[in-house]
Amino acid sequence: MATKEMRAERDPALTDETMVINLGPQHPSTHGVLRVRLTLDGERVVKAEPVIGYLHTGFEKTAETLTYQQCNTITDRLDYLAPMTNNLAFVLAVERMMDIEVPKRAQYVRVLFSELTRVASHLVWLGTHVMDLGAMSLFFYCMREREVILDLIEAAAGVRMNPSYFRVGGLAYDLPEGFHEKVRDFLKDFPRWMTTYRNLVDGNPLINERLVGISLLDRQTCYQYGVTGPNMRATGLALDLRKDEPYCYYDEFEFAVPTRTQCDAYARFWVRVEEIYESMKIIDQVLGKISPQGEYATTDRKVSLPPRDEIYGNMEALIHQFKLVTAGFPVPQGEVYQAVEGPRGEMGFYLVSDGGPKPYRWRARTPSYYNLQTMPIIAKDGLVADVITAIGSIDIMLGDVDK
Amino acid sequence: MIRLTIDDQEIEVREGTMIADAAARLGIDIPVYCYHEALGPLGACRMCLVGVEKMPKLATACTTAVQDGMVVHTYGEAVDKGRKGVLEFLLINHPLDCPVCDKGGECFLQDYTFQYGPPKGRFKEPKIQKVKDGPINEFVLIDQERCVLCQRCVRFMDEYVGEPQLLLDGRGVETVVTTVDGVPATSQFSGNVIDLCPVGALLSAPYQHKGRPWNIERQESVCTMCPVGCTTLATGRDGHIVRIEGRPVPDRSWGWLCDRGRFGYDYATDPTRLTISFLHANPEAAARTTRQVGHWMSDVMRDAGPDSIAVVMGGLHTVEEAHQVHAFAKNVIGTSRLSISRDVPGYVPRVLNGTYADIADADTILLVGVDPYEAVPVVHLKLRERQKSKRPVKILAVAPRDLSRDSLDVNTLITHAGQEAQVLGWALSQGMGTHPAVKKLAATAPVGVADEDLTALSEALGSSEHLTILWDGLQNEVGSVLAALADARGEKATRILPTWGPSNWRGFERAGFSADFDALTSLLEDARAGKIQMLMTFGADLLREYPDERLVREALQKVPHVVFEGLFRPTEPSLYGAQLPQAGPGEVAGTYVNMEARLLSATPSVTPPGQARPVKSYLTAWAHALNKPFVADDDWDPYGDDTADLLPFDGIQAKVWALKPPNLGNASGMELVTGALVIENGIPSHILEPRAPKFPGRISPQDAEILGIVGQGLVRLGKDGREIRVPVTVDERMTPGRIFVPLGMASCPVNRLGLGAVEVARLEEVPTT
Amino acid sequence: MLDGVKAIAKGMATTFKALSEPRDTYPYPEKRREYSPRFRGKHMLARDADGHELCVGCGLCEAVCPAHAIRVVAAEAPSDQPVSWTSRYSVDYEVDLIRCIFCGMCEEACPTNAVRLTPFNELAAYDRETMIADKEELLRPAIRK
Amino acid sequence: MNRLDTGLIERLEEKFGEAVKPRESIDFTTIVVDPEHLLALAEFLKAAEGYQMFNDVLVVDWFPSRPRFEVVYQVFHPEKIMRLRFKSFVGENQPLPSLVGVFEGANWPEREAYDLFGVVFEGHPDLTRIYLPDDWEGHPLRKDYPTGGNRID
Amino acid sequence: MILLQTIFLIIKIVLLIGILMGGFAYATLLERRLLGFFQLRLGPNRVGPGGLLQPIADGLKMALKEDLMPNGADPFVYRLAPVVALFAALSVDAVIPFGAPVHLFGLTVYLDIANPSIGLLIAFAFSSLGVYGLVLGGWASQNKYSLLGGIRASAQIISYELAMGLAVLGVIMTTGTANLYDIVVYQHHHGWLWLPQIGAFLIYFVTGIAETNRTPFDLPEAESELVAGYHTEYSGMRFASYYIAEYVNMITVSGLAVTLFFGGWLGPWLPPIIWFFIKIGIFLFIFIWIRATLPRFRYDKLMNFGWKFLLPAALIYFLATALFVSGVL
Repeated sequence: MATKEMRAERDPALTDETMVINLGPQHPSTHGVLRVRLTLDGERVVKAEPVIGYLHTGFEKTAETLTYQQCNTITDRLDYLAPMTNNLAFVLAVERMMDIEVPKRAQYVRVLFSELTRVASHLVWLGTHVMDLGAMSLFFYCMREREVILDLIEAAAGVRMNPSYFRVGGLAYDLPEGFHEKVRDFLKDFPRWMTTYRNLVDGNPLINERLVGISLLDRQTCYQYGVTGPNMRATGLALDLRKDEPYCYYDEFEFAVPTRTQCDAYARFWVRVEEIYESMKIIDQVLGKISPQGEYATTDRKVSLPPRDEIYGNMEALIHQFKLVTAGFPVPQGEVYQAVEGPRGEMGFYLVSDGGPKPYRWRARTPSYYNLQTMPIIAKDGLVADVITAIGSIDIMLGDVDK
Repeated sequence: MIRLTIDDQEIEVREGTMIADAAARLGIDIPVYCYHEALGPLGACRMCLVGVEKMPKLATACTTAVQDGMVVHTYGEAVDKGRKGVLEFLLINHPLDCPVCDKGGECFLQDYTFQYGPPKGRFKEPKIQKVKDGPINEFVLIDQERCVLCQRCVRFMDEYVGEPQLLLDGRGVETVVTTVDGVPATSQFSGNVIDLCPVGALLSAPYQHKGRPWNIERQESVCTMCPVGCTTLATGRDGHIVRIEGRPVPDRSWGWLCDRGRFGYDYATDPTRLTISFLHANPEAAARTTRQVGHWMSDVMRDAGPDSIAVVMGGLHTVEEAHQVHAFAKNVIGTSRLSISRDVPGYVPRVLNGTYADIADADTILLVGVDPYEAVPVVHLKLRERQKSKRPVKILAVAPRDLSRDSLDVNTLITHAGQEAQVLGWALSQGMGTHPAVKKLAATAPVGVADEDLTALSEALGSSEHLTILWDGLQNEVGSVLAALADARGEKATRILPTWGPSNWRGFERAGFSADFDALTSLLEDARAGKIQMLMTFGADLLREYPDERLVREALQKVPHVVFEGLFRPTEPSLYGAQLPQAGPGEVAGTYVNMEARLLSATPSVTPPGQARPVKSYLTAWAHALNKPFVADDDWDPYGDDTADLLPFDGIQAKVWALKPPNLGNASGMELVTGALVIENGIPSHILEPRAPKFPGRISPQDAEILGIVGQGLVRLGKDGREIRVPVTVDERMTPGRIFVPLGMASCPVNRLGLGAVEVARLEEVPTT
Repeated sequence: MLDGVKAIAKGMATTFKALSEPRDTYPYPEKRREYSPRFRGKHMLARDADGHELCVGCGLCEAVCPAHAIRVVAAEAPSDQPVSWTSRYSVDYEVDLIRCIFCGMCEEACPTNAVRLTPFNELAAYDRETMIADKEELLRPAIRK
Repeated sequence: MNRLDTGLIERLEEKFGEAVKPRESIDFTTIVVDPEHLLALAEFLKAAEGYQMFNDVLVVDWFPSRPRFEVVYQVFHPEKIMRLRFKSFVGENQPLPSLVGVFEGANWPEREAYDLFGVVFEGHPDLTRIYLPDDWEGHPLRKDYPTGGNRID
Repeated sequence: MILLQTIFLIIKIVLLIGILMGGFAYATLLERRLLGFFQLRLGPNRVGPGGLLQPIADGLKMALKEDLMPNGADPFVYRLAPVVALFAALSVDAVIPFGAPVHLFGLTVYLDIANPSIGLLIAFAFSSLGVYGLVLGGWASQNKYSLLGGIRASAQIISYELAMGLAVLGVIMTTGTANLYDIVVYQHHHGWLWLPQIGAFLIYFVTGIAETNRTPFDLPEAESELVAGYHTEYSGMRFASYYIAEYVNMITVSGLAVTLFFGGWLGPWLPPIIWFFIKIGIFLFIFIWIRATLPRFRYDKLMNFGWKFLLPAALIYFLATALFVSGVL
């Protein structure tokens, strides 16, 4: 600083020796099309302004033209690494507005997939975050196990990335045969891989020096900006909607809410890693609670489709099928906000219905949007490399940010 | 007034109101199939069950009249159960047709079952088989299996239209709706049963399998087939209009349409439609036509001055387009030779003040020349509704042919062709002869009309408190009489509705054109005299539309550059230097005006075909060629500042002048009588072909005998060396010595001859069409 | 310092061990992964036992498609040569595979069980036209134009 | 699930009087506040009531009724685990005070509301479009914004 | 005689360049395959058996790619930079002996291009030149990422060169010569130097990785931060030049390590030249292994590491060696 002041004394015009550099929108480690306008003094960041909108696809407008059941497919695409929790927030919001009773088994299955999706999402984060730091192999190891989870999702929902498996009223289909065994296999196998991941990062001085004390995000900032999820829990705040506003009978499960108090990238890192272990615990408990086959959606035919054999022979069932798929079900007038704990924080939907079969207003409160807003604070005064760490450690998802 | 409570809401309604209507006023939806406000209560479908306190059983809301202090529940366990039961019964024999049924998605049976019905039916027995896809006529299909026997269609045809061509046949589960003796329904209102049918039993044949509610675009439109201006919903799919439906407007229209308007939408894809522009009927030159017209324009303006360019505006353009053309002609060209294509009787607008409400309010209705059933069909329904209502009404007619028919009782005073003005004038002078305006008419006594008829007419005209007149506009002198009549009747309401179409000229007045009768005639005479170098017609086929074909022909031959812009190929393409395709109704947004002078907005549901463009794009191109600025005033709004949608007519005063005695011609020939026929209004339609009269001419049985025609035949009409051939049919209602030929038919252009006496001879050959 | 070296050594050992792990990728065209029976790939239009098309052109799939990827044009079936099992059939049935999001809602909606999503998922093509699967193509599953 | 802050409405009514009206809601406490008192209410909620965690700002367009925009704010009480929603109704060209001074996180959501609805927030440090290009015309999430557009084949 | 020597020289040059190019090509393949195996993948195996023809395909691809130059770039420097990098990389190998001298046509042919008495210094001199390619390329690209990459490269190489030089000074002191041939001969007689010079070897190896800009010292490239650093804007054969330079540098650093610490071509049973290349291969494997495992340093930590740890450590070790050689210890 001293030299800068000296220079300023000589020629005030020369004080600004900063360089503006566009990190993104096409950049290997912005995880999508994020653009950060960095003002650099050498390699030190003077200012970091995220510029978003490159992935804006107008989901909120599109949703207003779709029926509630169709909207589900849009929620998949918000945070496409954790589609199931998006689905969940949306269907819970609609169910709350319509006051539908969903079979308990379906709710448990929702818990199961929410947690699987959380593990998958955290695995992607772990892999990419460490890859941003320069270590390559962990990414592939993480992908390997994520693949197993995606296979599980595929077995149940039919696709891997955008399942739309949860529907208003329950699930789209029942669990496939042998699903429990597959999940058990995964649970049996996965801890070994967790050890592998930890072996690569635990205590590694190169990783530690990249994370410890970097991109500080304190609790007040979290309050100010509405930062939620692991980022907030890394400030020592044990807030978790699964515990605090339990949905889908989450209060019946035993799990801890991992927290750290250092507020830095290192704390966030370990909160997430520990969350994976907690999710595994929940998955293990769910498996004990649900039967392999059974009720998977409400039998209220004004909401969920009639069984296929009825459609072929029963006039009433055919009419209900016809109306449900072409017009959708009407949702009573009103507004509701329903949030769930997604892997990235509070994933909420604010829905306004005018009584019709399509949402009047469909607002997704996507966690990454609010988390990314803290970018100028957490990236300030770091190095260029710390900006990368910051982006990785707040775990943003551009589909989530840009909607 | 009666106070009652429906679902905890109190309402006060008139005595005799049904619960269903009272609930509807509160915005409470009561499901019902059979009830329609225009048709009255029946109670056939039992769908509208409601609970009424102190009544032991559920009551049908559509047949139960309100009573003071009534407490009605439209939901609750009993009501739900009742509705579930009714729906389950309705669906016992309903086929599993939703996927193949055209009504799917717009079907009340589906809607109510989804809203109120059981999720699953308990009946597993085989369903009763009935006729599927049977025809009612060329346009309407019936699927008897789907019918819920609400009888709306039967009652509509029987009671409302007065043409009982549908009936209920059979007993019990075998009951079906069918046509009388299996004869196809001929009523020109048959299409309305499609709109009326709450389920998928009656379906439009041309629309069959064409679209679904989710893949079509339905836009509010206006029917431009005749001057009634029915409000419609146009359904577009994949760039074509595939369906027209009636659009009810509260307090104004039930949304009935005639079959002409409902099924005549395929003109847009007709092979005679102009879709590319031509130079001298030469398709090769299509690409540069618009530019070439601009060059002509610039040459003419340079060599002969702007005033040698004349612009004629036709009726199928929107008022906004007329405004643009007017602005272009005035500001860019600078010509004063502007005209509207129809021979608008410029002296009457002051009194053309009627609305459809005047039909409902009138105590006397006078038809001058016009046959509403043929020319303005939906007005016929209005007349019939008026006649059926409790208050008495007299429907009189002064026309050269009998206008009474089974469905409408009209007391016709049959005159000679062209004699209507004289008859009316004389009747007027009989009763109100002292009034200066009537004196000015100087009417003379007509020949061949019974005195007592004249006296009766005179009395009716004088004594009526609310007189509504429908006028076909064929004889200009009638305007003078009507003006005098309105003047003489003073404070008593005299309402006149013009039934000639297209009626957009009234909007063109607002757009800047002057509604002056002589303008077009003098323009054509100027053209014949060689004073005009360039004539541009927008949406007007003068050769077909103008009353004097010879004048038009001679004028067009004289003008070096004739530019035609229109929907269809002109009658004689060789007369036109350039032809440009027009974007027609349903393809442009804009405002149309109906015979009430009401402004009606239409939204396009499809885009124009081929090279057809809105007029604005041509004007812009020409202005570019002329190197002059042209800014189309897109913000111009025909509604003006006031929100009323009826055009005021303040600018032009009614004129009364002395009547000339009519030229009734020599006694040797027959009298040519003509009139508008909506089915033959010059707009082609493939769908409607079965409906188009093969023998449009009509003669009396006596004349047929003289000419040796049995049933149908072909005659030649001649006058002053000009002749047309007309296939004729024998019509009991024709008066001997008269032959009726519809207006505006391309195959027998009656404007080649003009009205009055013609020589008639039978031709041996029978036309093959 | 020593801990760090130890951690790095542990990491190195981990990656070295990975050399002996089974490979997790396939040499794709020769060896393919198995898809779940529920996998939602390209659409097909099924026929019944007599070879008649099951599709009646009702358009429910078109209505339910959140991506507006399906276009159905229905028509009256010629009575002499039945195409579908009933009087109505689809003249034109197009799935725009570019727009399609493979949500499977068409399959759920179909009241005649005609639309089915097959596990076939090799959809790449060089132009947009090829990506619009027409009826002919859909009647023969797993075949590209 | 529905935790209601007992006595909050009374305290608010005591402080703001008529400017604050409770609104029935199926999820959590909802109040409607006059635009003039919005800023004061937000400050009060944050400082005195402990609703210090920002949650969301969003807009609902009730076109064609007037005033057309319903601007909804949601805040969170991190100790009591309670949510609160307060909203204001504004017309098309009526500015609303920006809450960035109270909750910094309102920055982007307010920009978003401006971008997609055209609601103007007075005192916002950088009220520019956030999702759409700066030269975009119109506000797409408005109910009267034309949809459909051209089909791209 | 001179003619024959000249012919041999030319043959040797051609051979060396051929070997280096082939080495480079297959080093890339080795790296990609190995990385694949470290990461549970298969790596490139489509072109030829086991992917053996992949380098040829890559070469063709590179040769056929469009040569792009950004607007505003300095055309001369932009074109010069990759050439400098490649030239420097190739030149170093001139002094490294590949194997024991062979006797042909009555001549003793040394398996190196040149055998100056200060071979090691020449090697260092040329390898230091390489950084110019990076800096110039980064500067001339008219790209901020490249500029940052170039600056990082210069700072990093200067920082690590010192420690590296100090590390090999121990070898020179021990052997008493800077002639690489003689160093190998010394090891033939006195045993390989890696054990006595273990500290120097470790420092040399770490700095060697840094010199070649490999993970975890790949800051000038830093894929995830600077996109591709100094060669962000390069394409086609110019990019290939940098690519070749990097791999040739790897081979060179390995070759020097083998020569200085692992007895060069020495080894039982197999012909010396094979031994030499086996040893280089082992080093390459370690390079790749490290790349598969470790994350990247942060820039400031890297400088700290270089100046605050490696340099003092090298100095201490150098001092210890000096004392040992001089017999004090």
